[in-house]
Amino acid sequence: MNMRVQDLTVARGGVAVLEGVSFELGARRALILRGPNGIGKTTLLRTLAGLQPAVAGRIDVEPDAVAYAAHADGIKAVLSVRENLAFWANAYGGRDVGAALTAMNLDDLAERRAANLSAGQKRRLGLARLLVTGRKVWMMDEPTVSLDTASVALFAGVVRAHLAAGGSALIATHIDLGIEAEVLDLAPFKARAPVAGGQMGAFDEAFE
Amino acid sequence: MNMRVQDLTVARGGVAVLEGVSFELGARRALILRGPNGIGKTTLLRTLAGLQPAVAGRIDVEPDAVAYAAHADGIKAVLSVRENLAFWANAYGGRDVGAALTAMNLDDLAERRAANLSAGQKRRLGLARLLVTGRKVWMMDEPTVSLDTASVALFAGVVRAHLAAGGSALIATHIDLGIEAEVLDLAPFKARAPVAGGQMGAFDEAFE
Amino acid sequence: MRSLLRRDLWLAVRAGGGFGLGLAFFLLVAVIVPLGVGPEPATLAKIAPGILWVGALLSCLLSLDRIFALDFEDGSLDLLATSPMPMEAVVAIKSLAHWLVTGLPLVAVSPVLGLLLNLAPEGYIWLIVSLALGTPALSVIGAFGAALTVGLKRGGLLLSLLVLPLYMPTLIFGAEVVKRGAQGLAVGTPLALLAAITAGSLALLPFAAAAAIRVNLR
Amino acid sequence: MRSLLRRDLWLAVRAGGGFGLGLAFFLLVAVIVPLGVGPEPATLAKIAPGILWVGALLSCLLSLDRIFALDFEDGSLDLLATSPMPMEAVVAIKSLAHWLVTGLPLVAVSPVLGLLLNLAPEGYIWLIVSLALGTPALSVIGAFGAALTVGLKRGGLLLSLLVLPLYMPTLIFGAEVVKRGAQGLAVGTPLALLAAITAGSLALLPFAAAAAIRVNLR
Amino acid sequence: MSIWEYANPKRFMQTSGVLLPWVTGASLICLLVGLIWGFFFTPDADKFGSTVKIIYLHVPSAMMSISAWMMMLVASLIWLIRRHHVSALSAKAAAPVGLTFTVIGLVTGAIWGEPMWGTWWAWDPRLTSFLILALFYLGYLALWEAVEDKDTAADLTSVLCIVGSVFAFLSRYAVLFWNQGLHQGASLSMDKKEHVSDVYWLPLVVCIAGFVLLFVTLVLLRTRTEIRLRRLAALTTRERLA
Ligand code: HEM
Ligand SMILES: Nc1ncnc2c1ncn2[C@@H]1O[C@H](COP(=O)(O)OP(=O)(O)OP(=O)(O)O)[C@@H](O)[C@H]1O
Ligand SMILES: Nc1ncnc2c1ncn2[C@@H]1O[C@H](COP(=O)(O)OP(=O)(O)OP(=O)(O)O)[C@@H](O)[C@H]1O
Ligand SMILES: [Mg+2]
Ligand SMILES: [Mg+2]
Repeated sequence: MNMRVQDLTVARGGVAVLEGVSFELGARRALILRGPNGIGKTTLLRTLAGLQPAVAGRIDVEPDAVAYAAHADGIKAVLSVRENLAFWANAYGGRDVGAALTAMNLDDLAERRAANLSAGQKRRLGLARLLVTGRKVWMMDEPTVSLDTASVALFAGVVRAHLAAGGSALIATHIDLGIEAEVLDLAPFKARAPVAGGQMGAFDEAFE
Repeated sequence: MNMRVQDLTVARGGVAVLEGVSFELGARRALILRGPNGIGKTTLLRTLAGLQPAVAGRIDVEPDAVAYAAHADGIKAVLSVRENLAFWANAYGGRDVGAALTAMNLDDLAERRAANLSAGQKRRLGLARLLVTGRKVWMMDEPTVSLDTASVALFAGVVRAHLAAGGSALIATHIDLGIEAEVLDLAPFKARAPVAGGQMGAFDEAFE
Repeated sequence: MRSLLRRDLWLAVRAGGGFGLGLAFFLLVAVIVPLGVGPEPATLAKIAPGILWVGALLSCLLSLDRIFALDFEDGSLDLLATSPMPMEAVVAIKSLAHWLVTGLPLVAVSPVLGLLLNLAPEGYIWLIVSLALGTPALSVIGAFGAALTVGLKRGGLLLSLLVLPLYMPTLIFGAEVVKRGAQGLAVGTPLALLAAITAGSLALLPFAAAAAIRVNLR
Repeated sequence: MRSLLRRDLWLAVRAGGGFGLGLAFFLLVAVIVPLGVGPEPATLAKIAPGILWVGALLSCLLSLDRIFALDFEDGSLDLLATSPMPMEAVVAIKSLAHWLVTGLPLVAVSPVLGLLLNLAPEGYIWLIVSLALGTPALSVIGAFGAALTVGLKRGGLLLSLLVLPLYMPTLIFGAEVVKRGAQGLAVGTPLALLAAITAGSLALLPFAAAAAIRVNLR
Repeated sequence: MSIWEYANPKRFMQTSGVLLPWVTGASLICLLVGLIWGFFFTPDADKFGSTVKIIYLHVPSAMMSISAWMMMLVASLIWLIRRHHVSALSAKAAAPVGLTFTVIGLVTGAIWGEPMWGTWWAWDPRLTSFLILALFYLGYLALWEAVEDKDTAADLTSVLCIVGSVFAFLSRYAVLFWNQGLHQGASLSMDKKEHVSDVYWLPLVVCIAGFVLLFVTLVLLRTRTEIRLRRLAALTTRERLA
């Protein structure tokens, strides 16, 4: 069991957006988070990644198992593709970047400055970062934004290989990736309005 | 004829990326630009929008007919959704923002600060800007990034209405929008490498 | 046009108190200099005109990189460049907005800081006049520098490097006006020169800045 | 860790010459003050220690908002926060990088600027010593301020406002060391206090800054 | 054949390659003759002793640093109007040379000022605008470095150069408008020879000629280097794209 989430409530801007989210994510499994814009996918992923506290509920995950890929790729424009990747590889303990570059079809661009990449090429670089983390649980927020069909397929292949190697993946996306995965529809977990019994921030509740 | 492009060569970073691009875009017509990541869609659109000079070729378009929507939405985080839109409406001559808000399903969010929107909601706001420009030719760079299926359909409807009103649209996208449109595949226009007779910058050619 | 001015002022006020901060920095400079230099009133009175002008200049400078950088980063500048507004007008309006939130408040509070620095009583009126006449030049020169450096990451220091030399004549004549005024001398010449600099920069620099922005966007 | 230091230095050097520009600003301050204040050597010699320290402080200040802001904007900070590096180490390393590209060069060129400002010959050695001892504090205090303001647009001026008061003790004792040194007096007390401030900030502020960043990220 | 043909890089390389040895030689001869003549074969001045001989370094280098900026101004205008790359590159090539002359002018001026005026530095109009010019050189170079795309950099620095030429003109002509400054006026103009007697004047003219030729030499050399660097970059790109 790589990750278990129980009855989680997450909030943004002091307002609960999702409540009662529970799921389990085993090794070799992928879970796709679905839901309309604004339902709270990003908020959920940031909470799971430890960037913001949960309002209620439990998150069980091995320490140092999670690698998170956000909307923004954290790419330094003045560094080359290889340098960008090498930095993250070092931060996560010095894995080899060559394999990651090859896997995301970045070999030809390795010495190019990241400023001179197109939107899709940047995104491929952002995804290659996951490969050098060596982490088991990949959490990705709309990873295929700006990617063309070929790159989406490439990415799906990379995720499949990661799963096959015992990893797991949690993916928020609007499009079909062609990965065999469970789908978790977040719509039913939409937080009730406070008047209907939903949760507010702790401070606001203290007034009740 | 809203726009005619003849034998256009566009360059980025001093290197030609597309050459010999020609097309016509009539009223009530949409043209979809396709091509793999990095082929030069963004570069082409920026050139057509007048943000960068063309290396060669002609662009004929009525003056003040083009509205351009880039990868980035130009949204001010501290302003509300309505204020953001009102600013652009004023810049383009003071159209009413109410209709645009309704069309992009932003009514409920109108008084929300843009900082508190989700990725897809921000994108909807960015697209609503096109509606208040009152321009005939819409040029859009991957407009549906981060949008969920319902929003994509909403957006397709808006484009269709724009076309029906005599406008035209030029859309770079990787996904299917469900709009009846011609497709221009950019792959054949990929600039040849300079050694194979392709163009370099003017200066670099002077050496030959 | 007016909507751009309104938006920029609004953004300055909402996003962390544009007004207050320019002032606060001016105040802080006027406070740290006596701390660094020592408190003798005679020395302070002597350097007060210069320090007040240096303070005004630095507090303009600090907010400069934001004139275009924020709009560049979020893509608004691309969209403004393709909008019907001429880039020259955009530059002029953004300089005006910068002056309204930075220069104007400085002019208003400068007498108080003169007090802190022991400025001679005759100097106050000239401090106000010279700042009122000189700060518009600071804003528009700054906008030119900001336009040159808009696309560059860490443009802040490069911006200072480009802008400070251009600020020097304004500083020299502005401080000269105050200095002479404080000693009761005639201020005609430096005041005329200051006005000339302001008029010249207002007339020419928006065009140079607009050209620089267009180049930086491509 | 080392890779972060290397990256930050590299970014500073490549993106528009980090080194050169900090220096250039220091130089410019040392030049505009005499312009504003007037050229009499006696006055200048008197205010030189204070002005040099104020210049060093301001040129640190100008580059501060870039310590975390760039990483925040492009999303790197989120990713760093979820990486195995402890945030405290990230802060410490980024302060070190800031000092290496800003503080250290200032120390190195300060004697030249002393010349421009007519500093008394006995003061030079103490100028160098006090800057070498004080600038690390400026960097780490600045990193703390930058951490507090990281998410805010137009954070630059707010940052100055938060940081300048914190800089004051360093400024006071640093300038005092030079002033006394230039007059040939004993510098022991202010020097000890300066060292204490630096040691204290180095020991404590990285933790506060890391906490502030974590709060700002959520 | 129009003069603009020399703006073709290839043509420029050929022509400058032929010219270079000659200008180099001429500048060396002028400098050697002028400096040796000036330093060793002119009398000491009545009041100031041998310090007066700094004139042979100070005046030519100060003149050249201003003239260099004016040359950059012309080259920038040509680039902006006619888009000849060689012209932009020659402006870039001239900047470090001009900066060096400026620093020499500042340092020698300061050294000379100590005996003549009793101070190393004074905030007089000519000196001040000259110092600002030096800072402009720094800013100009920093801007070239900071911008990645070379054509963009050429455009931006050209705009900066135009604005900065205000200070180049001021440091040459400020003395005409203000008379309150410390610094000498136009003591070299033909009709005002009373300032400097013939004994000093003749070697000075040779020195100035030498500095002009030295400037031409260095700018030609550096422009050639810049052109080669651009070519190298083009070839690397070409190879990568192939
Ligand atoms: C740091 C101090 C000084 C600086 C920055 C400086 C700068 C200059 C400059 C910019 C020029 C103008 C060159 C031109 O117009 O082409 C010049 C010319 C000259 N300087 Fe200086 N100077 C300094 C000190 C001195 C001193 C101490 C003397 C001697 C008393 C001196 C004597 C001259 C003379 C004779 C000329 C030629 C005058 C002319 O043709 O305009 N300079 N210097
Ligand atoms: N301060 C706030 N007050 C109220 N609601 C807020 C605030 N900030 C954000 N929200 C809302 O929280 C919700 C969750 O946003 P989140 O970014 O997690 O959505 P998402 O599922 O990732 O959407 P998308 O698919 O568009 O990226 C959104 O509906 C957003 O409007
Ligand atoms: N300085 C440079 N030198 C060489 N090639 C460059 C430079 N800058 C950009 N490029 C290349 O120019 C090409 C065009 O990029 P552009 O952003 O137009 O692509 P795109 O079609 O919009 O791709 P995407 O679908 O990923 O957004 C890319 O292949 C990019 O790598
Ligand atoms: Mg999201
Ligand atoms: Mg693109």
